[in-house]
Amino acid sequence: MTVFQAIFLVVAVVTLGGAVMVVTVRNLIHAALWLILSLFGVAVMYGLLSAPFFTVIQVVIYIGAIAILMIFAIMLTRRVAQEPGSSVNKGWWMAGLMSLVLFTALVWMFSTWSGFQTTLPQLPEGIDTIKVLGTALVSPDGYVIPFEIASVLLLAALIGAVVVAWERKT
Amino acid sequence: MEASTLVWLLPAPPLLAFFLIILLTNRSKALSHIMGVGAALLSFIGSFVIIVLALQSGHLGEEPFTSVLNWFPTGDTWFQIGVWVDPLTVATLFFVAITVLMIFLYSVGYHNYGAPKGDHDAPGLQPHGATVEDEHGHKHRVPSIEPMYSRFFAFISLFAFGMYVLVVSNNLLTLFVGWEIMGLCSYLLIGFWYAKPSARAAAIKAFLTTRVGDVIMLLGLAYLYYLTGSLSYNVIFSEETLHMLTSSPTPFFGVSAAVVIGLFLFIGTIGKSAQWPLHVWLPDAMEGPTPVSAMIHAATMVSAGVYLVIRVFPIISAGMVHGEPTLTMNIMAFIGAFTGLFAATIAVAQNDIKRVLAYSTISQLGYMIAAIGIGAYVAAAFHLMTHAFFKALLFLGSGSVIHGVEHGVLHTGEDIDPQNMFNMGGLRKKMPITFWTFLIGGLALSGFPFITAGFWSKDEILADAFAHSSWAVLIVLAFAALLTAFYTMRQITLTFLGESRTESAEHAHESKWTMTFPLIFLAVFAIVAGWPGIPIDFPVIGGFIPNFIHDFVGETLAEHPETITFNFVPLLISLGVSLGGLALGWLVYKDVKAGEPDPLEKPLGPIYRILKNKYYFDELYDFLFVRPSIWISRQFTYLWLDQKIIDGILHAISRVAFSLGGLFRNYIDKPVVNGFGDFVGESVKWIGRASRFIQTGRVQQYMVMALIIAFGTLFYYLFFLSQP
Amino acid sequence: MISLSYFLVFAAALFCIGLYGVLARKNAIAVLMGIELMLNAVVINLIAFWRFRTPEMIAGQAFGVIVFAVAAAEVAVGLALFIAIFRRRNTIAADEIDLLKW
Amino acid sequence: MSDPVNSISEWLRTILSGWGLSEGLITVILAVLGVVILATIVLVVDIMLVWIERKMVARFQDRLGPNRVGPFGIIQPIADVIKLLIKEDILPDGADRFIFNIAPIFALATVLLLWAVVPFAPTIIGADINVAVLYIVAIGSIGTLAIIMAGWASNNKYALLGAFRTVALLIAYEVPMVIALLVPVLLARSMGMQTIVAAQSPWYIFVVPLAALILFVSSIAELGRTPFDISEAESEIVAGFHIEYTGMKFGLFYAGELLHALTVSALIATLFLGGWRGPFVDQVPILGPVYLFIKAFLVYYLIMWVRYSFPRIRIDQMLGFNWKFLTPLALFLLVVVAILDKAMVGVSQVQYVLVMLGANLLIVWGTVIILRTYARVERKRVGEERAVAIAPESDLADLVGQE
Repeated sequence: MTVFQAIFLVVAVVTLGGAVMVVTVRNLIHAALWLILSLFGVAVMYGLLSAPFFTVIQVVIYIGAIAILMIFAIMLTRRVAQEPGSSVNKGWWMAGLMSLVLFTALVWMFSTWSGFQTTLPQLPEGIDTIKVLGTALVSPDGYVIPFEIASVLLLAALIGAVVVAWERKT
Repeated sequence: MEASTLVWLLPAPPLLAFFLIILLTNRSKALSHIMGVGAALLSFIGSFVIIVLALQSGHLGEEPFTSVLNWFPTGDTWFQIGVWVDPLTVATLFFVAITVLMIFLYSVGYHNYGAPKGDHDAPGLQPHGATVEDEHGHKHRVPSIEPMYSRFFAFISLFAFGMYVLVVSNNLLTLFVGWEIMGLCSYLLIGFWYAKPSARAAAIKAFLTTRVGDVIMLLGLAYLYYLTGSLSYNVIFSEETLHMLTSSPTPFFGVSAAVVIGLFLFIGTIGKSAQWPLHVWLPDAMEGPTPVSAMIHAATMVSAGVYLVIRVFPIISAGMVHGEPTLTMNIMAFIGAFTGLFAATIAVAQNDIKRVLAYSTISQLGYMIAAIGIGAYVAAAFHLMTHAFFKALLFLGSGSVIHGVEHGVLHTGEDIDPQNMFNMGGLRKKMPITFWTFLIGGLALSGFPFITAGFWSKDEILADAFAHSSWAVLIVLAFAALLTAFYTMRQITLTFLGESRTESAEHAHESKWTMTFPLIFLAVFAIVAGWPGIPIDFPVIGGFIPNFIHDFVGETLAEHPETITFNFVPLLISLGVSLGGLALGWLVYKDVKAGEPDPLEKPLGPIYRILKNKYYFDELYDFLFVRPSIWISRQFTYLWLDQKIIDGILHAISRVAFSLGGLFRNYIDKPVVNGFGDFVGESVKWIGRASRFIQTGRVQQYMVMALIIAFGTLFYYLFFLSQP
Repeated sequence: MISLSYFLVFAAALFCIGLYGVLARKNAIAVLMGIELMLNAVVINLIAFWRFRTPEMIAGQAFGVIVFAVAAAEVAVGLALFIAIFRRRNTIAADEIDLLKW
Repeated sequence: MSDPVNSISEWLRTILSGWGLSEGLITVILAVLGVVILATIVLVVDIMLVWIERKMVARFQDRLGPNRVGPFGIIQPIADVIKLLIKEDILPDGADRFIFNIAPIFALATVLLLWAVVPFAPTIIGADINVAVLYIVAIGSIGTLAIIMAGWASNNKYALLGAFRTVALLIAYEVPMVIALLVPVLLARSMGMQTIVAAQSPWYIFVVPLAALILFVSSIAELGRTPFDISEAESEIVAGFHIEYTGMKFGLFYAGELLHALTVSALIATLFLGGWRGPFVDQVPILGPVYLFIKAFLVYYLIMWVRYSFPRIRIDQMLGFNWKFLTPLALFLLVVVAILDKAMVGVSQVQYVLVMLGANLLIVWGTVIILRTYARVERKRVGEERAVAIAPESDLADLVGQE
């Protein structure tokens, strides 16, 4: 087993363990913290896939923004977060079954695919992926329109979130 | 600037106006309508620059103005969007630009700009009127301004944007985007007075009915994309693609892909252009403000449906050998002709001024569809254009009439329906501009010979039907034309001619210039728009103006349509039906009095009393056969000839038309169409009731169910279908 | 040496755990957390396919960036909605937000 | 010419491979060793900071400061540490035990993590990643998390309030900070720290002084130091998020805060003051850290100067200052710099720098003009008579007259 594999396995176990805790733990703040651990594991995965840019924006966006926003929302709805009773709904066994079935189906489908065992290719020499990504995102031959649409979407979401959550003074 | 660059900009002003109005100027009514009308004017100017450039270019058919843009990378290729201006686009742009601008301008007056705020007007309701005090201290009720004035302009701007997108796009996907934007706006505008339950119901009905067509159309688009990998016109209308489409079989009854796609797209048109059996939404859509009716039912949305089938004519006609119509075309000819007649008969028995026009629109659209069905797509495009002008004119005119009568209603305080034609009459003198323009529009709709645009376009359709030997289509359409002329004249007679039948009609007065100017402008086009389409070999007047429409629009397709040689038979038919219908309508309705029912409604007893009092023949015969022969005249001429023969013939014809209309309504529309509709509705309701325990409102449960179904399908696919 | 299968199976597992969270959790914010896990699994797949299959093209990363933007938008609007719902109905339990039924 | 750090590393590598360890394992061992050494050095400096800080504040306040333990009181921090270690470790009732304990570790660890990308010399850097600037932002957001965890886990309303206020402040000031960070990135066309340092001829503070100023101000806010010390505003919420912490856990927060100040100073020094650049550093690489620390302490001195000279402002003023003034200014600056940079392709270095500097000064001048107008209007508004209980008329007239 190479060092790379060892790192992968450790990170995968931590991430998946964290994810399981996210969906099972009762205390929502704890769930959010487990989510952060899990997302951090995913960030490391990006690092393993030689996408350092994604590692960093994963931390910035998911941990720095999304997770903290969630913790805020949990605290703002605190009464609900501490409600007694089950933390899962009545159909949880069906949900679990479906997830399991989906997992088996996905793995089975992957395993029948010829590219399943693709080994890690060498990255092209002398290419700065961040530079390439940046150029692709803003060049007309690349993804400038999707990128702009995504930014408009973000702006719209921003305004929409403010409008929706605005407490109207009656 | 390159022409193709300018084309990109055509839809921009209305969209910009929409956003500016909703975001910035919705507090200020003046700014909002300046935005809206200004945007329409900019697009209008842009369109005319394009049209002039297009006319100068000479070979627009082979070399359309086009420009494409990469939208989204799809693997190794790009999904491209772009603009495309070919002769068909130019023709459509021509009437769209004019009617849209005129309707925008008209809306300013229609919504009583400049009038005071109502006493207790609320958003979502029609204005109720305001009380004003003049210098003597007298209190008057006057019309009040629309409370949601700015919102209206925002919505119709978006609507215009949708139409421009649809017209200039170079692929069926952006066309569909424009199509759906219009669907949304139509919903919003029909339900503009959303506080009225009937308006809400009409909006929902329109939205859901057209949705049926749209979904199937989307399926057609998806199938087309699946087969060809593109939706751009230059790809899907190319020789190879069409050949591939006609030769690829489908699982549906062994017909070719071209037929399936053509039919699916045509079903989209059925929904949008309100063809039978999806026509039910259009008459109800009259709940919206009148400019909306003009916008939807004349200029834009319903035209879009016909525009689509003309646009995809290569697919519809793919596989046509020796002028033999394809299956798609036969279906289209049937549905179009049937709708044409069917709607015309219903129109005869309507009293609401706008409802008559709505059925008339359905009927005229049926005309165009039938024309495409027999292969006469140039004639269809021609009629589409002339119809847009005169129907927009008629709608705007009817709005002006209603406006005038409403004014009278407010003034007198009567409790009458200002849209019922039997409450009008004699408006000729009160509203002269409206009358003359409405008359021009009405004559154009009836196909008044030689002058009006409607005559030339209708004549061309009939001539095409004759030339293609489509006798059934020819006869049905001719009969529909007769009825069209009849009910048009009935409408004009009831509304404008004779004497005022109510106090309110007496107090009606002419509308403001913002409303009359569009009427005059459109009236001009309702006449001259037909002239460039006069056949070259028409006796006497043919050839003064070259048959420009045929040459120009005919260039759209690679294969130019053959010119039809002139024949007297269709000419005589169209002359006969139009003049005959007009005369008949005038004769039957010229003397309807206040409070009296429709002369056609009770053809028995009461009608004698009506006729006893006054009839044109009375005075004539009295004058011819003076006192000594009074006994003969009474016994013979009056009682026998006049009342039995002449009246009998007239009544027979009208009774036939009326009962035919009633027949269609009672035995086809009500039991079959409505019954089918009700059956569908009832069974959906039953199924819904039976299965509503599934719908708990809990999203997560829905998702679980969706997953179960997805897995079920997947397993079925994997284990039963993909086995070698 | 490590192969694409590692990442695919890992992402599939993460996706399914997230799916379970979405389907089974009562609290709407917990549901949102499940959605975040699923989105992350998707991005891992995108990046893994880019790294293993087409390292010379940037498409995978570009789409990853867009997924990030969408995720951020979704969380912002979602949480705002939950807060608004909480103010009105005093609950954000997903199975009590059922106005859509009947 | 090699520097001692790399020489030692190479030597260790040969020894370890001599023991037959695999290549990957050696890399891991060396990396762990590097982390330990770097952290130790930084923490030792941190202990010294306590003394420096206390000495400095005493001078600002015209006192003597610690002067009993050791010469000039230099051993005082050691005594402090011993005191903190032997204090009782209190866990509040109802606290979330695990989170409560892990929060201070996070607080210090995030600061330590930042040192990974600070270049000490041309050849000495923890990790020369090409997204270092983004990394700084990312680590900053983890620091926010530590504060939330501490505030929530304490089960104390003052702690939670303090955490909320702090997080609102941190998230808000991250915006101008990121924009200001983008300016050197834009000029150097890289997010790698070494590249940015290498590109600085002349130092960026002479090219874009305004960006440096914005970064400086928003960094002080990120540090939570006066005038932005909203998180622990003693007179309002006692001590903010670390109100319940005692002993060494409090010590960790305290150390983290001090070290954060120095870290931020080092980052500003790296991004705008040329980092390790200085005379003879090419010949003697070990001079790099010396130059870096000299510059960092210069910035640190400035931070202290600000801290002990200004009063605290209210939270609404802080947020208003950020959203209405700092963020638009930073955005405007970024746009101007980007446009100028694009426009000046092919001009000589001197011209480039002069134009850039001129543009910066012009923006500063314009801002000052706008601020002055605003202040004049505001003074007028405040000076207006209002229907409230006010001082005797004569005093008011005097006040208005002075304006």
